[in-house]
Amino acid sequence: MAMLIPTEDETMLRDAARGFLDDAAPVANLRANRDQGRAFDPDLWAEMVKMGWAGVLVGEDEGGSDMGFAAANILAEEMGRTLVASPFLSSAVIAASALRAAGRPAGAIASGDVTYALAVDEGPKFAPAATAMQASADGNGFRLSGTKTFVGEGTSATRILVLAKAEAGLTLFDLEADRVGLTRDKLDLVDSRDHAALTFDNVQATGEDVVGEVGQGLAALAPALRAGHAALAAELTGLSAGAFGITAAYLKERRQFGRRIGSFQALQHRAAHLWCEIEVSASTILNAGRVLDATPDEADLAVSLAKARATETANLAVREGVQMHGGIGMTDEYDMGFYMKRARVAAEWLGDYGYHAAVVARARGMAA
Amino acid sequence: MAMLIPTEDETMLRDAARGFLDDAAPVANLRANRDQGRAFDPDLWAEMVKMGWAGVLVGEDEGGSDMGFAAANILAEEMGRTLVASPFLSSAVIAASALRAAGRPAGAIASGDVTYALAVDEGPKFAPAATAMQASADGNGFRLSGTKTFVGEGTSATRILVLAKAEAGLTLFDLEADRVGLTRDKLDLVDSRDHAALTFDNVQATGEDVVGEVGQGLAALAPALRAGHAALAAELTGLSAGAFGITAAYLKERRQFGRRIGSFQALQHRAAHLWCEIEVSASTILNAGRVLDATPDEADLAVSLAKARATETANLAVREGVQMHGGIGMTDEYDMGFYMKRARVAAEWLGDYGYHAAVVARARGMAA
Amino acid sequence: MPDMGQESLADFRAEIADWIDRTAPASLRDRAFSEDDICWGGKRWVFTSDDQKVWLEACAERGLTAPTWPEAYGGAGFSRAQDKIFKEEMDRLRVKKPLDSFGLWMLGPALLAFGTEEQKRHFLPQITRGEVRWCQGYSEPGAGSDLASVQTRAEDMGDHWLVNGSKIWTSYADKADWIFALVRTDRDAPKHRGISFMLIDMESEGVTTKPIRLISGKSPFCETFFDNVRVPKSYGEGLSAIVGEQNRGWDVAKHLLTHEREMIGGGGSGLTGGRSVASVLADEGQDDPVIMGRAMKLGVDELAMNLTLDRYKDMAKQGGVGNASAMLKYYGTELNKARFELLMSAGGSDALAWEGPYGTLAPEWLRTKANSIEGGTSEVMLDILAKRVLELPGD
Amino acid sequence: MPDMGQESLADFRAEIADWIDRTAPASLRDRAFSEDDICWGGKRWVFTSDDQKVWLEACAERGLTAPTWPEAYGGAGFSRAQDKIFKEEMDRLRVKKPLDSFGLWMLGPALLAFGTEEQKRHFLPQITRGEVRWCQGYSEPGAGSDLASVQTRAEDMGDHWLVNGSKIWTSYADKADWIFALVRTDRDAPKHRGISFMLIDMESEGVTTKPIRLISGKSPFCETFFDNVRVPKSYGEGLSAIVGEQNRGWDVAKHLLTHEREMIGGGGSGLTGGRSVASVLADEGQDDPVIMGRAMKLGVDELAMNLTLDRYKDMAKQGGVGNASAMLKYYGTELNKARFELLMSAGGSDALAWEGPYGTLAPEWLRTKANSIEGGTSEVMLDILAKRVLELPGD
Repeated sequence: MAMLIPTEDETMLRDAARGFLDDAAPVANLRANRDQGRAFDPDLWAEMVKMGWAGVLVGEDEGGSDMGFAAANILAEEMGRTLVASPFLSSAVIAASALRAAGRPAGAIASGDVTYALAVDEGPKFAPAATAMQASADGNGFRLSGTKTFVGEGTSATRILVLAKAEAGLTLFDLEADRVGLTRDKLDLVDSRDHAALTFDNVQATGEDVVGEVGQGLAALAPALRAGHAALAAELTGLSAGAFGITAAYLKERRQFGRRIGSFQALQHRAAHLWCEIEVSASTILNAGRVLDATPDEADLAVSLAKARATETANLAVREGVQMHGGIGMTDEYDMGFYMKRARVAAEWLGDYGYHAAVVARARGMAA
Repeated sequence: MAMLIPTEDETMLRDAARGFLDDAAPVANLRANRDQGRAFDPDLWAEMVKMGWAGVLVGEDEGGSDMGFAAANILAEEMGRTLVASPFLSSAVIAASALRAAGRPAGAIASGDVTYALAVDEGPKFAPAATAMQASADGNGFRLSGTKTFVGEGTSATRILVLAKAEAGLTLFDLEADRVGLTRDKLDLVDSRDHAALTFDNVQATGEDVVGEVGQGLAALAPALRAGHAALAAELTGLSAGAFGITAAYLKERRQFGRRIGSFQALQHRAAHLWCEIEVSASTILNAGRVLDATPDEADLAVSLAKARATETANLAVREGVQMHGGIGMTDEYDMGFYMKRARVAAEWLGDYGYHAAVVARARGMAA
Repeated sequence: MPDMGQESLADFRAEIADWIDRTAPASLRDRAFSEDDICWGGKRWVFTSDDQKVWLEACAERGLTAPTWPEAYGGAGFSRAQDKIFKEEMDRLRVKKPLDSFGLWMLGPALLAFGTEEQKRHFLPQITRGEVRWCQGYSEPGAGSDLASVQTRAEDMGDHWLVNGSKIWTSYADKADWIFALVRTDRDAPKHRGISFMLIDMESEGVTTKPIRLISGKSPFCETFFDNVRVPKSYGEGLSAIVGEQNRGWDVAKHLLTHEREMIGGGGSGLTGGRSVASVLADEGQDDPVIMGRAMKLGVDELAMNLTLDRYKDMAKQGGVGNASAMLKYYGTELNKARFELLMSAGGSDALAWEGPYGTLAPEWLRTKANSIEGGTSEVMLDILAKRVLELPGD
Repeated sequence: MPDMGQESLADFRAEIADWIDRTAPASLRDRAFSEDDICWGGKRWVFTSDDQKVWLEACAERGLTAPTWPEAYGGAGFSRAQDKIFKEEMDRLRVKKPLDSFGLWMLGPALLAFGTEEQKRHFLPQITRGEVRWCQGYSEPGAGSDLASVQTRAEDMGDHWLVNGSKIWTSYADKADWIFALVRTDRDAPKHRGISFMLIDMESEGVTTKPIRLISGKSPFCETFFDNVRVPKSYGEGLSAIVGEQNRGWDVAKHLLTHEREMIGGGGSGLTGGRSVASVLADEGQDDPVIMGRAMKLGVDELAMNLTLDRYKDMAKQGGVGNASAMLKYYGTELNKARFELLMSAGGSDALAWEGPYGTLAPEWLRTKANSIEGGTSEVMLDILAKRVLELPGD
């Protein structure tokens, strides 16, 4: 397998992404979006599309840039660093992976003409296999009824990938978001991003709308989830590094009791420990990208390992970030709170720590 | 309920016990016992008997000192402080409580004429309800066959309380240790104390030997376990305080890099945190004694809380103790290792952290 | 009142219970209890009901808004034992306390310990009657844990002080009538000297306030600015604007900080109230060993901490706990944060909304992050424990 | 050998694999592998089999006991790429390495970096041929983490040094032929100056050793005493007893400490070997959520750490990792301790015996407690990371 260090191309991609985002999408943008009541900046997304980010996992024959999973992780990580909100994960990573694996066209994702949301959750915890939403037979097609929640990019996406239970088993559908009978309600979550609850009231679907095979929805979803787990883990690792960077800078500059607070050994040791956690988690992100690019169908362990580690590390990074900043870290005026809120939402999205740690445990022979 | 602070009598008892044990049973005794291959010092035990410690839970009408559970905890705690090995817990606390609750004579415990061991465990984890050892009917009596393990004071005790499964259900028996068919094998555990595996090969028992009712062995055992959990928790809390005391003294005296190591803030914060854990655990010990003395039948939650807390706190205290001492803490010559080894054994005895935390969780309404 | 024996304490209990039962308005004896039901007093207080006003006045009349303060200063002169009985009977009869305020918690104890007779007679009854609402001005922007690095200065202008600077984290400054603040009255003295504990009318010209928005949303905290504020050196005979000696305000502040930590131990931590972990876990199923393991540990630690709060209360009755109270602050707030982290994990996506199936759990969770910062950070508490309780060396 | 392109590396692989396959005795190609099977060399080494001796000599002949050392000093002169291929082929063909020693790991690199040409030509081949076994004398009783506080002194007696003092934690000092030790050659210089890195024959009069018993039982550690030991200033032309400059031994020691930490990252941590947590849990049932939760977390962290070791190896190939290697030492050893704590908890009373159903799990658990002390404590590692990697201020 490729080495666990970035290639030259990867380093260039990261530098370019960081340069662009530092300039075009600092954390201030997230605050501005929130205060304006919008989940993301469409102009920013248009720029990302132009740079080929929307097509990072779309084949070149369809107009994609086809840079691969490790590259997608790098982009997600850099977005995490400054908490960039965009349809990147839902559309360019998750949906593109599902469509491509199923041999469906994905060029419209690369061109930015459509954006996707993934509708899987029905309860408070991620559990695709327990999906209950009905896809009842209706002539040659289906009628979908039920509700989905915690749908990322749910109000803004123009298309929805939705998992429902047909007679033959779980089935993944690809529908326009404005199909009759589908209503979308914004969820006002703490990360100020676009999340929705979706209600399906006898929504019509045909065989054309099925991704992969009828009854094989989990298989159709698997490539999408693997890519999504990895990229979300990458976002969280970028988030950790971003929060840590702000905190470390504060420790070096802030004075109390006549000293820079970064000179207090108790804080030094905690900062060093946090740095170790981030460093160890970073290895799992690199690895997930390598495994996905090499043997995507065998990446379950690698991506769950990454998501579990990244979740826990981000939690520590934002807790230490707020505490080490003291009172100022509690104010809305400072960025640290946004890191904490996004870390919490991303911790739950697409499976929490326990979900992914159980995948790892089973892979290691424990009956978790 | 009585206040959660020691009474004057309790303070006097503690002072007296500490004075005696510091003099008669410092940690050096444990090393001497180990090097001589004996589990405890019979002369020391004789002194304790004289002071009324063996009869701490035996009625005055039987020659006991009948000081109560809170007092028993104080004695156990003080013994924990210098790692004193003796039959106190098995005999004076556990067995005396069982006999007294069942209305059986316990004067021989107070007088030191007998010592008891409790034989419950059959596997690596404490699980009395899962007892499989058979007590088959044999005329008007029983025949006991099976094995017990991790029996504290198992080779030295002159009598054994043993739980076995009769047709009517689990039953607690009170047998001489030299009854025909009972063999005892020493277990060489890391704490260098007296532990044994017991094999029962068709050991005869009569109705006279039954503690409480046939088939009601768990009920007969309950008062003994409650007292034992509390006193073992108290021992662990004393152990924590002992290990912490040695460590704090070392921090104040030891110099490195030109400073006393206790002046390094990272160590200061860890020491202060440990002190907090010990302090919080100490509350649960006091409380367990109070509840046992006031309403012994309702003490399950209180004693499990104490054992869970004390187990975890002792684990932290010995880990920090060794680490803060550095290399010297790893040498057999220093006492800290003995604290670590006893903490590990006591952590498992009579139920580990998970066992007792589950009792607490159930009491709080969680389906643990 | 003089100290009493057991028998007269029983009489006392009967008598006070009878009075409460007869006097407390029925509408205030409801179990459902919200923060808004508490009267904080002050010139601008709008009573939420006539009953709230009636109950405040009845209690103030008998000194029961500050039961342990001397009668001469508007209190009831209760002994500790009597005070305990009074609180027990209030609880038993499900009656809300008539008044809560920083004046009662903080300024009162400071004046009782450091004030002149005139200051006590003037300021304390205004507090017990709920007429004047006080806020606290210690922290300053940029000072953080280092409370003694006071930059707000008061220049001696002969008959008045000229105050310039700003304070942060002044709770309810926008609703308070007066502020007790640390100001620097000697700029050449060492850091801990040269500070005075000053009483300032919030209506003075040049005082402005600005609310602070927290990561959890709106908050009672404000920034308070002093722009050439003229503070008279005296508000009347013996009524210096400064409490205690000039330039020795740090002693007053330190006294209050210790008092505050004991208060937190005294029941302010909210550990026993609020949402039950068990109920959230029951909602979500309990098949995740990671969450179950954390919940089991939290269950153990919470009960142990509650017992420790009880124990420290008992110890305090027997002569105080001193710096060890820093443990209650440290351990209690860290535990509360852990509790909310667990609640958020257990609640899953249902817990992520600003307002959702678990109500306002998410902003409450964010708010807990300040627990280990306000009133002395966890790091400061650990420093205090290490140096003053464990007596570890400072070199 | 010169560096090679991809094609000649393929040839190299084929050639070296062929040589190993032809040369390595079958008895040494067994998968079952115990510590005792490794040859440590030295004058008093007793070969466990003829094959062990044959294999050592064959390898030493071709420089393969120290593949990356120059041929002139007993090595094979391999490039990093060749060395990697050699190790891969050894693994693939299941062949044990012919020799392991502190001479190879530590003294060799020190001499290569700081030694004179004569020192290299004299001492290195003795090491590669397994003729002389070295031990390390850094730590002193009472010094602990403060390695630079060297009290063992070497007085200049004209033609020789007179060495007095003692060293602790000298692994296998009782089996070693020579010791490389830090000694103070200038008592007036600042702490880090005035230390020299000295080579001393363990057979010298006045050198004695005493094994140290650990809490986990017997150990390879010794105390080593120097009582008026005469160390010649030179062992021959250009063969000073001191490596590097006199009084600058701290530079040599520091170089080696960094090297040592990287070695730990290089596979010495034993994280992947040993008893499987899953197997112990399977034995004991898995109904305790506390243990299961810990096991799940450990499972995640171990895999992540293994990947990190791989990543750091890859980074090292690209130019080194510097002080960041302190992370591998810190995190790896703390994780290993957590692993054994979990194994002990999962094993219950079966795990408590010195030797029992889980073999020697208990003493191994106790032994792990030294992991975070020896070779630089966790606290020292965190200091290094904070100051040198994060560049946090020192004031």
